[in-house]
Amino acid sequence: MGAYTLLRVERGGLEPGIPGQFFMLSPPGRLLPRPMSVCLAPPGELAFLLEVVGPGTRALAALDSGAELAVFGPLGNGFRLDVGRPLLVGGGVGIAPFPYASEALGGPRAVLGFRSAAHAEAAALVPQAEVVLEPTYVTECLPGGEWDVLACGPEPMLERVRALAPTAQLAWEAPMACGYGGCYGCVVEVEGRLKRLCVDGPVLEAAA
Amino acid sequence: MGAYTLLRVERGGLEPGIPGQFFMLSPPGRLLPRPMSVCLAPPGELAFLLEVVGPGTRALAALDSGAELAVFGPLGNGFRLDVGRPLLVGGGVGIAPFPYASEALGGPRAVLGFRSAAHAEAAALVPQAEVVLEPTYVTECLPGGEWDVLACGPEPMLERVRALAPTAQLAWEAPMACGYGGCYGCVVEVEGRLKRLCVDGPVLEAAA
Amino acid sequence: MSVPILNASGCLDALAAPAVARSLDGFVTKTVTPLPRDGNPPVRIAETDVGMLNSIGLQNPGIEAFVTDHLPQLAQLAVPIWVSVGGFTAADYAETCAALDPRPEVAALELNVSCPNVEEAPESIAELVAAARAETSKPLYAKLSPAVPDIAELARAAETSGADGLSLVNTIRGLALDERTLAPRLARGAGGLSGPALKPLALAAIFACRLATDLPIVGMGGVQTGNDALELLAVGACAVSLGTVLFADPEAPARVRRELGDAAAAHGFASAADAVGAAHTARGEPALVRDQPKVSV
Amino acid sequence: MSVPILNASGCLDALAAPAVARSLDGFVTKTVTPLPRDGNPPVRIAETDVGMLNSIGLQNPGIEAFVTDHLPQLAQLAVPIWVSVGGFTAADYAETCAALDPRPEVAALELNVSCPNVEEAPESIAELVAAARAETSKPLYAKLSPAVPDIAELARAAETSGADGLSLVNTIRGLALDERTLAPRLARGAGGLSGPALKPLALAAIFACRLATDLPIVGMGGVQTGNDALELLAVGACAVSLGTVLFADPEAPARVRRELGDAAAAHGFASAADAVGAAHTARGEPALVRDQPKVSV
Ligand SMILES: Cc1cc2nc3c(=O)[nH]c(=O)nc-3n(C[C@H](O)[C@H](O)[C@H](O)COP(=O)(O)OP(=O)(O)OC[C@H]3O[C@@H](n4cnc5c(N)ncnc54)[C@H](O)[C@@H]3O)c2cc1C
Ligand SMILES: Cc1cc2nc3c(=O)[nH]c(=O)nc-3n(C[C@H](O)[C@H](O)[C@H](O)COP(=O)(O)OP(=O)(O)OC[C@H]3O[C@@H](n4cnc5c(N)ncnc54)[C@H](O)[C@@H]3O)c2cc1C
Ligand SMILES: Cc1cc2nc3c(=O)[nH]c(=O)nc-3n(C[C@H](O)[C@H](O)[C@H](O)COP(=O)(O)O)c2cc1C
Ligand SMILES: Cc1cc2nc3c(=O)[nH]c(=O)nc-3n(C[C@H](O)[C@H](O)[C@H](O)COP(=O)(O)O)c2cc1C
Ligand code: FES
Ligand code: FES
Repeated sequence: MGAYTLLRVERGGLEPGIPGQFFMLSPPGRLLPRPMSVCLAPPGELAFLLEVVGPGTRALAALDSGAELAVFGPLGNGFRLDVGRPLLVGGGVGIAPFPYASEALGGPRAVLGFRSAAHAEAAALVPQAEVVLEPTYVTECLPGGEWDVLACGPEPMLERVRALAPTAQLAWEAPMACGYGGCYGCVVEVEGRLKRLCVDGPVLEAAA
Repeated sequence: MGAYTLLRVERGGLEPGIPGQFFMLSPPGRLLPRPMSVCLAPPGELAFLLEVVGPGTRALAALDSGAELAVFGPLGNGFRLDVGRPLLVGGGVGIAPFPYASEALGGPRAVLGFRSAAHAEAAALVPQAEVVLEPTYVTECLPGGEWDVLACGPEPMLERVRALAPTAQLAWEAPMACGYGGCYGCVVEVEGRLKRLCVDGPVLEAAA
Repeated sequence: MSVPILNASGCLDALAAPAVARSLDGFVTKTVTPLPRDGNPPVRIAETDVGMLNSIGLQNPGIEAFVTDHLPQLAQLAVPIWVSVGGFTAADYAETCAALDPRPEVAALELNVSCPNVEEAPESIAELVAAARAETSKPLYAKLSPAVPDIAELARAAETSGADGLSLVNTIRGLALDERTLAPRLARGAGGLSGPALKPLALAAIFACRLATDLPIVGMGGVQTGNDALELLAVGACAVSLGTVLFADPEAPARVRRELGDAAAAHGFASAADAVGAAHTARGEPALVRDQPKVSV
Repeated sequence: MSVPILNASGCLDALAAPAVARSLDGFVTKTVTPLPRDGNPPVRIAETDVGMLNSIGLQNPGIEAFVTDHLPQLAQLAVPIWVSVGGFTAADYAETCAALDPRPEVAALELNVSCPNVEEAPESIAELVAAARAETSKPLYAKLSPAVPDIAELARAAETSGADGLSLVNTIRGLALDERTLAPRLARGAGGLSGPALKPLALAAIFACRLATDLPIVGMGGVQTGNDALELLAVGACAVSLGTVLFADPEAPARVRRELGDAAAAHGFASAADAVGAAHTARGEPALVRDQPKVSV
């Protein structure tokens, strides 16, 4: 998918979970698994959209067709889908959960920002997506009116969305070792309290 | 070669050295190189006969045709070839230096011991070889008369040869990290003095 | 007699993952200190080519909330509970042990006298163990660091001061840089190194402590497979804890238990427990011709 | 100003491999003790999945033979000679340093106060350094072990006692078992772990000592590539030593020097020397806004 890799895995007996939930994928040769949002869940399959940023994503992107991969999930809390006027706001590989979310929400409006046209090719996975390229930011192009925003992307984008849309649901990232509450590696401060993003998130209410 | 693997490497600009000398071969994925005797040195090539005993030899034996391999050598002191009545005495993968030695010595007599018929297939590399299978040991089958023995094999075999033939040249083994005198890992006691087998051996006079 | 498989402290939250906890022969809590601690700021974890670094910094609810809120819930799991006890002074350890001693839910106490992620240096191990011992009759395990010149000496000090066993080893301080920015990946700079890089250190530590004391040893450090577990037993551990491996494989307890049985059989042992001390026996160490100590869970 | 690349003590014999020695900016000898030492019995080395173990045990000809036989030959190489000095008491270090001080062939002395392969524990680092300092005006580097609770404290002690620099780090005790027999692979049981597993420990040690002292640091531990060397510089080393990597690649000095130049350029540094301390600068540590110390060879 342009600058990203779409990794498709046989689902076996696993539930795909709710959009915004994630799986831990174990890259061959690496000690720790890597969290990846469910991007698509066609029958019998799970697909992940990944950006190569380091050794783990490099090993995942290099997997041969037919290779075995250990996956564990679904994990964490996904998006609330009981919303009236959904708007998907994504930045970069942060659009990963939106193809699946879009399907679950019946193809809502989406504004997706990318740093290049090659990256933006992945927007094809999200129906009805408006694409914004840098130096313009998605947060400068949100449509007027009241929306139930579901957002995922880099931290500065999420902070900006939080300021613009206090009712937004934001999907955050943090380095994770385990993804199921065991390591306390993924803590973030929410309302002055320390939360493990893997079990209390990754989707949090903007107002939180 | 039966129970062993014959690893053939393009020689590039490397000298093959003298029979009994060795090269350090760097198995992919391992930290340290492994010492291997020069087994054959046809034009443009070097060949090693190896027995899989651990991770390093496993990785070497698994090399794909066309793969790159770092080799370093020739190293150490080989056999003296100015001998009148050479007899090659080998045990197991210890026969590795003898195909090359046999060539250099014009195909002398050889007695080679193995632990099974599958292992003994490698004897085909040594012209004129008499094969001895366990439970019989080579040292029980040495021909009568005066010989200039060149021996390579497991330590108990070499000790026995040393007792039977005080003028023998014995090629010893020891775990080696560097092969060129740097680590002092390969020391053995010779005449009460500590010698590095990689630079002072691996071939030593039995009387030493 | 099978070999107990535990989790390593700080590597499993039994309440978040009860099924994993139930697959163990005993659950070890994250280290509890007298007062609640927020721990260190994120980023707190990083993977390296040889292991992982963590700088959690003993985040925990404090002994009061632990005893009131967590312990009753943990007891529901019907798995023996080992509580890891931390602090900075002998009084800290004494206070926490005193609070836990009357609790029937607690099977054993593990004194974490070796956390690499807190600034303040704890007092001497002998004092800490003695202070804890004075407050509890529960089985008391001293968890030691490999980052010492002579771990056997500390093991003897722990034994003399009343410890019932040893947990070997904790993480050792390491650091990793971001490949792009060259800044330390952990916010705190350094963190504790766990995983494969720790295994040779753990083997050396257990080997030395087994020779130096009669205490039963819970071994940990880089165990990924049943073979790794067998090695820890061979140098002298009689129970094995799984830490980092749980992050990639929550089913590791059952897998390692199975692989360990197979590996022991492949080495000709009737059971894994018979492999305890095999590395010493193979060397013919006379000191080890005595009863193997046991960890009971 | 380029970054000096040395060998790590005990990992190269300049007389056996003069071309390798000449490819370095300085040659560091194997540790020399007052009396000759045979070292430990073989097997002395073993590879593990994360590094290698050695238990050479300071085999060396003793200071007298070293000065008489080896030093004149080493001087022929026309590479600066650093002599690694070992011992068990302050008097040992003093004696060896006194014997080397008058020798013009010797560029610097490295005090090995951290060998994991000898039983006898050396005295306190402060005493050893002070005893050596009293006997020599040569540049004096203290080589520290990562197997200590607080290496920064030792670095400060070395500085206060008169060391001119630090060599960081020595190996740490580890053990490996034969997969078939479960006996320790080294005859001595444990040995010193070097190679990749040591890199996170070296980074943490150098990082901490750079903050704690003003001494120039020769960094070592698991360097395989120019990128590894760059990381050691970034945490505060200003010279880099190659140890274990020399065994697999005798051409490592030239290769690492080249890769280091490339890696520094890729990070936007005019030269590798400009990367020294970058991990601190990236964290904005004010203590490091001062002149970088230098290792001169
Ligand atoms: C809940 C969740 C869902 C995610 N979903 C996706 C997805 O669908 N597609 C995708 O490409 N990525 C996703 N990520 C991010 C992905 O997990 C990381 O990029 C990956 O773990 C990096 O591994 P690496 O070994 O390639 O790089 P590393 O070497 O681990 O890291 C490379 C760089 O990225 C930073 N980094 C590493 N992990 C994270 C993280 N989790 N958050 C922020 N920065 C990080 C590091 O500090 C470093 O600077 C998700 C993360 C979380 C927490
Ligand atoms: C000069 C020299 C020439 C050699 N030539 C050959 C050859 O031509 N063909 C060949 O197959 N092998 C040869 N060897 C032996 C070979 O180097 C080892 O078998 C190899 O290094 C083992 O590596 P590994 O990782 O597979 O096994 P490891 O895991 O390193 O070892 C497996 C077992 O073998 C033992 N071992 C390892 N290395 C040695 C050694 N060098 N000597 C004795 N025991 C050892 C270990 O203690 C262990 O028990 C030679 C050794 C030397 C010193
Ligand atoms: C994320 C993490 C948190 C840890 N927290 C603690 C702790 O709170 N108390 C403790 O004694 N050890 C703690 N440890 C150390 C482990 O209990 C164990 O000693 C170490 O990780 C070695 O085992 P391993 O290599 O199997 O992980 C922690 C380790 C990790 C990886
Ligand atoms: C075989 C071997 C022998 C060593 N001998 C010495 C020694 O005599 N003196 C010393 O100070 N360090 C000695 N060391 C430690 C190295 O100098 C170095 O500190 C360590 O190996 C870490 O670097 P590396 O990971 O690059 O090998 C030795 C290391 C090895 C591998
Ligand atoms: S990733 Fe381990 S607790 Fe969240
Ligand atoms: S193998 Fe290194 S000195 Fe011989």
